[in-house]
Amino acid sequence: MAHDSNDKDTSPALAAADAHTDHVEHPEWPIYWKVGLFLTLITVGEVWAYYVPSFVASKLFVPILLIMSGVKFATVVLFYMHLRYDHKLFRALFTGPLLIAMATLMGLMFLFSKISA
Amino acid sequence: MANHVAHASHHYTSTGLDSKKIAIWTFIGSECMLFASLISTYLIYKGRSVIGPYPHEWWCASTNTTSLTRIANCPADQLFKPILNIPVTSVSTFVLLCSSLAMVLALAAVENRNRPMPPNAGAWQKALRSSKLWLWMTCIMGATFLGFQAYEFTSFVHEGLSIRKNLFGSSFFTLTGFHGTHVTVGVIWLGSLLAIDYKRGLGPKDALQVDIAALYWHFVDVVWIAIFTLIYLIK
Amino acid sequence: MHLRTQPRQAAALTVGVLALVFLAACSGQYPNSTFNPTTEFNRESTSLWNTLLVWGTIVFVIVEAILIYTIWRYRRRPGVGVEASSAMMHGNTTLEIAWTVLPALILAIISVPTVRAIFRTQAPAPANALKVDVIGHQWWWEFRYPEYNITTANELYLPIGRPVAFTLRTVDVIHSFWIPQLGGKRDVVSNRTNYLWFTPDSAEYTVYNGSCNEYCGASHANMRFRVFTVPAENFEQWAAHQRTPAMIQAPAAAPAAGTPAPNTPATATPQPNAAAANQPPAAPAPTQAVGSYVFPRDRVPAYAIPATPVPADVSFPENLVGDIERGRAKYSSSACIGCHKIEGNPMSVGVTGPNLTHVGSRLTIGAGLFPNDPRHMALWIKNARKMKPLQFSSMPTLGKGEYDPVMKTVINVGGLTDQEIADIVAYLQALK
Amino acid sequence: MATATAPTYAPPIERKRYGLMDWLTTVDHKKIGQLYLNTAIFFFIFGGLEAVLIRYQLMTPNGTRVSAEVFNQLFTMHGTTMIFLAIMPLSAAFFNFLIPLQIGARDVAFPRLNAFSYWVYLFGGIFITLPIFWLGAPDGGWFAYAPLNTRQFSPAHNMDFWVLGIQILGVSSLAAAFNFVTTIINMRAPGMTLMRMPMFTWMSFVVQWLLILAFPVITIALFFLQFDRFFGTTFYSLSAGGDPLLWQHLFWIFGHPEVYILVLPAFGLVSEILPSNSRKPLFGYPIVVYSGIMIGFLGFGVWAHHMFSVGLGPIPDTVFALTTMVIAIPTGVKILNWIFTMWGGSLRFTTAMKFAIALIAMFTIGGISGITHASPPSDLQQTDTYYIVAHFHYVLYGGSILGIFGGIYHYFPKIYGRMMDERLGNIHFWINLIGMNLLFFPMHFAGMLGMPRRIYTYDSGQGWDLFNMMSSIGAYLLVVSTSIFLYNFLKSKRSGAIAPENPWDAPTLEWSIPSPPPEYNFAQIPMVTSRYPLWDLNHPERTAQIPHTAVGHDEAAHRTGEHITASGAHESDIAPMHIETERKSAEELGIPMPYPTIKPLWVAFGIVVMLSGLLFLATNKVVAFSMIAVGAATMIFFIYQWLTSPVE
Ligand code: HEA
Ligand code: HEA
Ligand code: CUA
Ligand SMILES: [Cu+2]
Repeated sequence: MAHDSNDKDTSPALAAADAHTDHVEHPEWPIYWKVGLFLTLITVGEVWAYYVPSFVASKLFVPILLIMSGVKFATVVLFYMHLRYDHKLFRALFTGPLLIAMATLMGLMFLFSKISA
Repeated sequence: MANHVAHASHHYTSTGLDSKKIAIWTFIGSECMLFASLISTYLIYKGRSVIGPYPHEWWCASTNTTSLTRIANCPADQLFKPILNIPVTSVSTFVLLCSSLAMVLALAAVENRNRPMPPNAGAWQKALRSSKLWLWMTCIMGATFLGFQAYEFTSFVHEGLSIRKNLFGSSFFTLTGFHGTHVTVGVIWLGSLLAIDYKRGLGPKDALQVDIAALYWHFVDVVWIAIFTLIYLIK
Repeated sequence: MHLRTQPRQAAALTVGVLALVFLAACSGQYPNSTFNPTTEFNRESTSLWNTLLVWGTIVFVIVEAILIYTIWRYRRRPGVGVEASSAMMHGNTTLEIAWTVLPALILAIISVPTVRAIFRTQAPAPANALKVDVIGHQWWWEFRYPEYNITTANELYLPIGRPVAFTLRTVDVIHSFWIPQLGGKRDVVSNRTNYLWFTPDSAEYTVYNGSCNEYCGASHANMRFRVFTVPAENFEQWAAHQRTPAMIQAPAAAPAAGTPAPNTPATATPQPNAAAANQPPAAPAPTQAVGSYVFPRDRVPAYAIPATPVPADVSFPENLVGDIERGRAKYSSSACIGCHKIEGNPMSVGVTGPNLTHVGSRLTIGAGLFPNDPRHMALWIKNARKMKPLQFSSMPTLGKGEYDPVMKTVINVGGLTDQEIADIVAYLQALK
Repeated sequence: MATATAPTYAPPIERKRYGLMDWLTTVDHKKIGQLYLNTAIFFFIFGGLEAVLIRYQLMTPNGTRVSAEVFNQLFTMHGTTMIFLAIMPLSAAFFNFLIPLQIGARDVAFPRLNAFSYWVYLFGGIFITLPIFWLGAPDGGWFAYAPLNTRQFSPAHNMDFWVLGIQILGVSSLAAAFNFVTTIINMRAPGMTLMRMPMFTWMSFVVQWLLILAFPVITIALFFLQFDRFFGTTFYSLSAGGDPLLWQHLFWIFGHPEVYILVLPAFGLVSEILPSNSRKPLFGYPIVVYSGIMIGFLGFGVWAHHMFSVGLGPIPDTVFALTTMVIAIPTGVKILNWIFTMWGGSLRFTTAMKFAIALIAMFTIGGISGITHASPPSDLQQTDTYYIVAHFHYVLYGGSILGIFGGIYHYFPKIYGRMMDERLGNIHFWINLIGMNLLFFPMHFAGMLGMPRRIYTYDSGQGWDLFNMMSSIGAYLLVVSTSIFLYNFLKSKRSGAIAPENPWDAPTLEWSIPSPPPEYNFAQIPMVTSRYPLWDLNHPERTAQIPHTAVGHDEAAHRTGEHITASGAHESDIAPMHIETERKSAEELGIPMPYPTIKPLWVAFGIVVMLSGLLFLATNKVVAFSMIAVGAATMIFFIYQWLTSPVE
């Protein structure tokens, strides 16, 4: 939302070339299948972790799982949702709200002492 | 509308982007808050139910006691096993992931509809150009996911967890139910695209329509990634 | 010229209104003022308030002064065009930084005492504190003194000078416990427990009003209570007396009307209650019961005696003589015992309603809504649901032939006749 | 909206509609704006009358003019009406009417969605308001705390209407918000860069984001309550261990951003009124923009300041106290930038200007009292007393309402093509100003002297009598002033003096076209070169110092496939900044206009019928399910129709 110049439009207007084909080239199968494989592997990793009692017991369990799903989340958003390729405006439209949402969630977790500083 | 090629000269857009695509991203941003609230509620109420059954523990109704392992000397009809069924859900999670892959391939197919097929194109390359195929795949896998969820819900009810039973039941069914509803809408949406595809074929000029549906679909998938970890795996 | 004079009028009029209100506020009696330094809690919040008020006023005066000056100075005058210096035309970085930094400083200044006060007022209560359990009900307050195992309703006795630590709970919806003169309020939250403590060290020997401040349904406005801050020794006497089972004290004069003469401590020969049954309405033999104390009526300030008007459509025959003994019998066999408890009356074991063990010694009934005298109590028993907006689960309409506004029916079977009510009143009033 | 693209459409049937049908089917943002304006003014009067009844009851101690039950419905519906049915739609009226005009667009991004928002609002408003007529209105307070809002403690239908009604109204706000965000991002005229957008559009932009991010939270909280009340879930059930604070947190995570949703549009309007009538650009435009963004952003991190008395513990109290106080900084920046906008100007005291100045003065009072309860220990003596009632009326009435009145006087000529009566406006202003202070200022004292809020009666001798009497008299004064306004509004609509394009000599695009604007707004989309395009033409000296650039112009020309000569090729669709006086029809100009359509109305209707079905769930399953079925069917059918019919 913040645009910090009086005379020059930092809004994406200039970046975009032409109304008729406004989206840039998206990747193809060669990338997509690798991404898919990557996601599958992490998922397998997650489930596997769930079945290792010693690991579940360790205090690494939760953080690691969170990181893994975070990576999956990011991968899908960047590649399948093309945020990596598409207009930077879309990145702003998504990450802004996402951050506020996560901050709110964290705040609630603290307030209900689900996690403590 | 701004995205109607025909009217582009009447509808100058300041970013050169399609209004619908901006709208769908804004909508997705809003959905983030929606699911954040649902997930927060589930986590807040986690372990607060006064009676079972519970997601990860065994529960003995007669004594209202729980443990991570089967409770001995609890009458069989009083013993409730941990509700969440990780193997089944892992499969359905995988199915939903694959549907995302099919979805991007469908979009790619639509975008490349008019590209000349290389002469020596193999069956696979031809398949990659078939938007119908990949839209079908996506729909089917989405439907499969819903099937899994239906199975999950019914079996949970049989195992004694209803949406009225306890805080876990209420927050779990509501959260996953909301997600399921989103998937259902997605399947219908993709179905309508398929219909159009059969009617007149989807080409590059429809890429935006498909792209928008795809964004929605992937977001629903992304939400499930979070749910699977936060609700199912973390004890 | 018409337009030109407007701003001055504006200032004048508004200032006039505010001044008027200020005057009003600075004169007159304010029994529920939040500004009385009666407890350390109150001293904290009051001094904090003063700081905030000072800074707030400074900000207010500065802002409004600049505003009024500007609109007066730069009002349009014929011929005079825009005369802004180029610096003031589009913006002025130094100025803008100034009015970003100055407020920040002011806020920093007020946040220091704020944070200090937060931690002071929420520190754990001192060990020697008097423990009081507060339990909110729709729409009355239950007070328990675990150390003395006393249970009373809508009336708190607090020893002056000793810290008091409240444990706040509710059996139904959220309420909020507040004694404006003694300290900040705390909500009583369903499925949760809250804490609040303060020391009425500089409180007077008097009565304070308390109220419920979280909207809790129909009678939220009628969920009041009274706080009697008394010297420590009187508190002990009161406690000792309240701890004893119900003692029937023959009224000074029949009909059992009115309150006892001021300062006469409740008198009665303490006796096992089995006996109480076959005890004749003994002639009043004023014998001093050791350690018995009730807040002297003549010390009760006017504002603590409710003036709630009695609804037009409930009435009770004047000077209908009630008989204590008959009343006790009737009470013990009627619906009352289902909800009310009277220590020493083996029949009366209900818990959902206020504990009536020493109800005769109380100042008010109906959660601070009516003075506790035979007339109001009779009206209350006859048709509580007309005396105060109530609901299914609360005090029913008991008078025979009375219309129950909640059930929307007329009470016949099981209804009490006026005579029976008078008897019950006589009995309850005697429980000093 | 997975619509198929143009080719699949059935050939559109062009039908002109007249009279009522014209209004029911309009997709013109200006007409929709007018619908919003009039409906919202009606609801303001309605909520005001409820308030006046409140004051009538509280005028004297131990009053018996209304019963406890009715009083509780009155303040609940007063708060709900004012916030959801009066102020938000009044703001929406200006969003609809002004945003496209201010950014030089011919309509919003999704005209039919826009109509939909209005109809949902109208039906939702009627739905939640009706029960007051049989005294069965919601009675849980405007934030309906759990568990009082559950079946166990509110068995009757009252709260059903509230939970469903707010749910419906949320749909309207969200739909509108997506629409306006897209419009502002995507429909700006060439050269209308973000940092050249008029301040009202900027503040609206922030507000749309607040709506988009805050409403989903209340939606969820309401779904929980809905499920609890209708389907027996356990979210707020005491016996199941439900936690009332869950509701409170979810509600205030929405509720605090909501209060900025209520005030920022008014701030925006003031930022338009002050420069025009000071004949001087807005002071420190960029910092006013950033402070607006900051207010919106910080607004998400302060919600628990409504919960200082629930016992969160010292650390949360501290955190939320500090974040709350910080908001004073950006707000103060706004206040002082407004004052210095006037500094050195040549002030013209139109009615609108008076209201704008009054907002600065009055909102500051409310803001400062806000700071006094941002400090928890001090708030513990204030919360849920009349001191709070004083605070939020100074910010809501002294902020939102004054700003909106100002906006109405300022933009009435543009909306209706006629001037409002300034003399009546002047009288309205002064009675209003005195009335509101007499009404709300004494509440500070009543509160600090121990008077709880939401009490239908209070005992005499508590030291509150005088203040309540004053407040009530103030309220009666407001009835007078508001009636004057109402008369002025209706009279001027019919017989006000004809308005020129730019009666206030204002600098922004909406004033460069006829009043009222033609259906297509701009015959030629103006190519903007600075923040104050009209002053560039009329008063270059005022804008001499700000940079002027043709940024984006060539690109626009290229994209629209047109070549603008220096003079501006006049047959082209876009043209250099100019003033349009003559009005042709869209056909003559060959500008495609969206077709009028009734479908959005039916979709809205279907939704409301569907949700109303729930009311009968407990009593009559047949009725319930048939209503739900019919409603859903109507909704789905017309959504399908909508998505498969062309826009223009
Ligand atoms: C338009 C709506 C609006 C606005 C803008 C605000 C603005 C603010 N509000 Fe208000 N508030 C409400 C509407 C609003 N509020 C409502 C409706 C409620 C009650 C809900 C209910 O319970 O029913 C409420 C309740 C409320 C509470 C809860 C009280 C309680 O229930 O116990 C608090 C506590 O912190 C609070 C604080 C603030 C603060 C700090 C601001 C700040 O944003 C104010 C900032 C502005 C200024 C400070 C003035 C200008 C600044 C300067 C001149 C600079 C210098 C100033 C200083 C250095 C102090 N508000
Ligand atoms: C923007 C919002 C807004 C506005 C403008 C107002 C305006 C007013 N409010 Fe409002 N108020 C709230 C929002 C608002 N309020 C909220 C959120 C609450 C909290 C509710 C709760 O606790 O749940 C509240 C609570 C509240 C209370 C506390 C109730 C209680 O706690 O018991 C009171 C009491 O005096 C009050 C009074 C008034 C008055 C007298 C006005 C006046 O300014 C009204 C002025 C308007 C009019 C007088 C209308 C004009 C009438 C006519 C023109 C009639 C003649 C014409 C015809 C018949 C056609 N309000
Ligand atoms: Cu109890 Cu309000
Ligand atoms: Cu707030």
